[in-house]
Amino acid sequence: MKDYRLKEGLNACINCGTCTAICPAAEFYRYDPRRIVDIVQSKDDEEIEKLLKSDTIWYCGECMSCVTRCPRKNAAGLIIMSLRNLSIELGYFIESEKGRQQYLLTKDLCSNVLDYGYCVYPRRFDYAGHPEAGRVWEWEEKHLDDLFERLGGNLDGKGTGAMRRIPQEDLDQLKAIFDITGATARMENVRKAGEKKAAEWGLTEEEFIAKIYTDSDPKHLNH
Amino acid sequence: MVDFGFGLVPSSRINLDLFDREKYEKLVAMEPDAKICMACGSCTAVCTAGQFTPTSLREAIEDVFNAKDDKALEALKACQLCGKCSMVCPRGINTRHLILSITKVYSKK
Amino acid sequence: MIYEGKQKIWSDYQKEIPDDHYFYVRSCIRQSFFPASEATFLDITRNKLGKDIFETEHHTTCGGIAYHSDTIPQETVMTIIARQFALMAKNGYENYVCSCITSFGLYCETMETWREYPELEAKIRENLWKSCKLEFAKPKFLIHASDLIYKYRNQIAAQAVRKLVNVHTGEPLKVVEHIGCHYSKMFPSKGVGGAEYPYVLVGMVEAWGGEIVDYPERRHCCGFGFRQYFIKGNRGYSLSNTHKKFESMEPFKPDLIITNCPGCPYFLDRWQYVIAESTGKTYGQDGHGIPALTYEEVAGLVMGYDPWDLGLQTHQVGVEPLLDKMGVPYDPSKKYLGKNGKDIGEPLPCACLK
Amino acid sequence: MKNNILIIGGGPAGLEASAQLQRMGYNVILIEKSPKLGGHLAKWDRLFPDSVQAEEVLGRLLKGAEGVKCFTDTDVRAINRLDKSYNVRLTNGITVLSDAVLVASGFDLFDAVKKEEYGYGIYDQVMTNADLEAYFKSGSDRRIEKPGKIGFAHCVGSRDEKSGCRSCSKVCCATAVKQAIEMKQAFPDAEVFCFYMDLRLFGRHYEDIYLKAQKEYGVRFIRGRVAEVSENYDGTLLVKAEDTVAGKPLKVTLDLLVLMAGMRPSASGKAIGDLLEMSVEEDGYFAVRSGIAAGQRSPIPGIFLAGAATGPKTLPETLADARAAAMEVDRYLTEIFPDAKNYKQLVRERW
Repeated sequence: MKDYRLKEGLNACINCGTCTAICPAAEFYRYDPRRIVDIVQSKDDEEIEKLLKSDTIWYCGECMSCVTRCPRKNAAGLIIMSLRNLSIELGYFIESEKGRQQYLLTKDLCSNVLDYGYCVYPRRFDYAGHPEAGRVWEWEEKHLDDLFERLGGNLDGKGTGAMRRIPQEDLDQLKAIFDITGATARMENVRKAGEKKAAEWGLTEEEFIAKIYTDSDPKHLNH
Repeated sequence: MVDFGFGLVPSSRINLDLFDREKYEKLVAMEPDAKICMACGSCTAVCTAGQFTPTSLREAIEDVFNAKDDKALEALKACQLCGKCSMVCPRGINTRHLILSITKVYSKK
Repeated sequence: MIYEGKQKIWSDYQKEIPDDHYFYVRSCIRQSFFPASEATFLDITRNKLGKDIFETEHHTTCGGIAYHSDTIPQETVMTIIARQFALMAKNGYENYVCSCITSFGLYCETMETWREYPELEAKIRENLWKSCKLEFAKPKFLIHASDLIYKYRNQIAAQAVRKLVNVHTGEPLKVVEHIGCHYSKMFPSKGVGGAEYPYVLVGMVEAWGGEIVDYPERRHCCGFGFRQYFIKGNRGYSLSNTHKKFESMEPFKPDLIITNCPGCPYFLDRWQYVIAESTGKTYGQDGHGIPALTYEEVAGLVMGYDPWDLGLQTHQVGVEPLLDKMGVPYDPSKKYLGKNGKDIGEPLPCACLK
Repeated sequence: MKNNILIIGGGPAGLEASAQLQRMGYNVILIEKSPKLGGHLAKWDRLFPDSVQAEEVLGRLLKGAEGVKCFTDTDVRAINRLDKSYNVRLTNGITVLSDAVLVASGFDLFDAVKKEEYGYGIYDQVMTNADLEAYFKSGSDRRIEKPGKIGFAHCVGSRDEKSGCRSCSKVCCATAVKQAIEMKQAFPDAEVFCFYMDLRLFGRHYEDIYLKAQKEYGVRFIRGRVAEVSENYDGTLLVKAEDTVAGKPLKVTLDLLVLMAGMRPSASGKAIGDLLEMSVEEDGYFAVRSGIAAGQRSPIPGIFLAGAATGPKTLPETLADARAAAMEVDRYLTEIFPDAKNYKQLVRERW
């Protein structure tokens, strides 16, 4: 596994549990980052493969609070990122409910980056999918142009400013970066695995997306 | 109340502030050896019921300390009182009596 | 709480922040949800403090959110970052100021990884040339925009028209700070005040007359968690972590939450709405919430900006009780107007949250 | 002619070595940088495993060293190596010509402030093992007023690479168990928790006090390192760890948290080492000639080491080490030193 995050993030773990103690995921999911580090350092291929196909590696929120705590300078968060990377590369992610969410995440976030040059783009942040964004966003969504104008933004405008239209030449460069650094290949990889799964289940893409967006098996949570 | 399609998730964090000391005192009065477990896991390793069910005396003792009484009972539910654990406990705990005591003190009935 | 103990730690974590000539890079989330905060930041630094702060239309996302949602490889995000740095150098700057905390953490991590693995840096340099025909460069100073406001907090105080003080009682406002996790948890020395007791926001609040309130879950993440928020099925995680923070700060009765991360004020604001609307619980006085503001918004308030120019109407938690306490004049009828008084309607009222 | 021997450090190792060497007939000069002899022992109340009074042990050590020429408030200013002895200038103005030097510079307690997330010096109800001993001795501490729930955090400044302390301090587990028992004795209604990673109770009777702590005092041992401490509205502490046996995060509200600050190489010892250009190992403690065969000889001929200067030790180990060092000094002086003609060759062969 050639991953710099693994080199950075993995020294012999002493199972002290300081990572789990403050982990935002450990309290609300059935999750214990200490055990992940323990399994990875066991070098037990069978266990690691099981992990890569499981929901477990997708519980982390990558807040990196564990990095501050570890007395051995391990970084559970970086190890998780590395495992996720591998799970995607090997196509294992599609086997678990949480892993499958990569299909939608990759589709949405990468197209935001490639189409607009932003990870988040307000016109693609819809109240229907985000009722928690509140009554205020329900209103904002309808008046985005007026509001950006009111608040000193530059939505889809020329030149500088908040949410300006990023010139095509720059978007082309992002695309070129995606192409040579493996992001495009990864997108393709994830897309194919998702389509295969959708076909297996006899779902259209739209149905498949709706399913992975909302699926939440109670088994992830504590009782 | 609005339904957002998701909500607060139950916490699994152990909260020692919820520890029921009175009940615990009752338990150790009945079986003082409840105090001397080292969590070595020998009992669980040889547990007959543990081969087929999630039975673990080690966990049950831990659960009692961690204010997870229901989990403690759950972990002993399938115990057949075969007594293999008492043969291996390095601290010589009378495990069968301890199991019976935990069940007695923490049962809701 | 022993204040002197914290002071000692603060003195151990002082970072060098250059005086002038900054290259400014925006944040995806802040632009989307708090565009006025970035506008206020630029207005304060350029027009109130007289600094040279440059923005190019060619800069983009750093890719951080996509990266931390595990949708793009590390090499991709590093090359995008190298491109941003190259734009800085091309425009003749060496002091890199970013608006986003996820970016800041990622820049720190990237620079650190390059330092440790020069072969990786060489690879990125090559990637950058192949894809963009740009010359590789690295900033001399890497700073978060909140570091700058921290540096000039006393100048801002000198120009302030009001303080973080309750004008009715004369008491300082009780302020809770929330630092974005990626600000200093990975690299404590890169943040003002370190990772455990960051001083960057505390310094601002103290300089502007408020009182900082420390509470047990101060260090806990707001719960964003990238994928844990974006996917609806995961949002219970995000909500529950914010809930944990509010339950912890509740007894301290804070008047205000100040944040330095783009996402955190959104979550600390909207999750209060969700908690109120789905459980009936509110954390402010009489059914109100606790306003969660960006540091630019707080700076703007003390400097006398109009609250609706600062975009405080785009918070779901009503800010009026805070404005009343601070004695900020505002016209309620203008709250939801567009530019030049254009009527663009207003949000529907909440069922529970005032 | 009596040989002069300079002993640097008036803690248990220095005192015990002084006593032994004096009995062998040497002329011993003992210097101590602080105003008082006894080192950390003088600040401790009772000792594990049998709760003997530290004062009693120290009294015995001082009695043994009676007659030794002692300079307190005195440090080394300069050391020059002569042909076969050392010319040592002391800070009190005196110069000593010494045929052997024994460095017994001991240890410093880890500065718990550095473990920032535990809030020592910030949160009112956090104290160290040393503070607690001071409380036992004096009977008063502003932090202790009938605490209902007390925690002990093991491994503070030990086994922690973040704090630059990789090694185990060896004595803290037993100290924590001892102090936990003592707190239960002082406050029988209190609930006491020990947060540990491994209970390193290797010595004779140590396991007995562990069992006693559980059985007689109901001390709760939680396998998980304290991750973070913070202060509640009412001034109590919120302590977080993982119960690694249960595999779940854990929180508990405490009235008092005691940090088991570990042993660090002493700063004044390091200064002496710098004067002598004596090498230290990666852990900061002085290197010895051979860990197994010659643990009291430094790499420099004529310079000896005893006690915690060469790594964490329990008190009995320190005293045994000091006696061994005395034997080594004696062997060196009697075998090699008198033969002035062959001195250099002998040192080459036998050091």
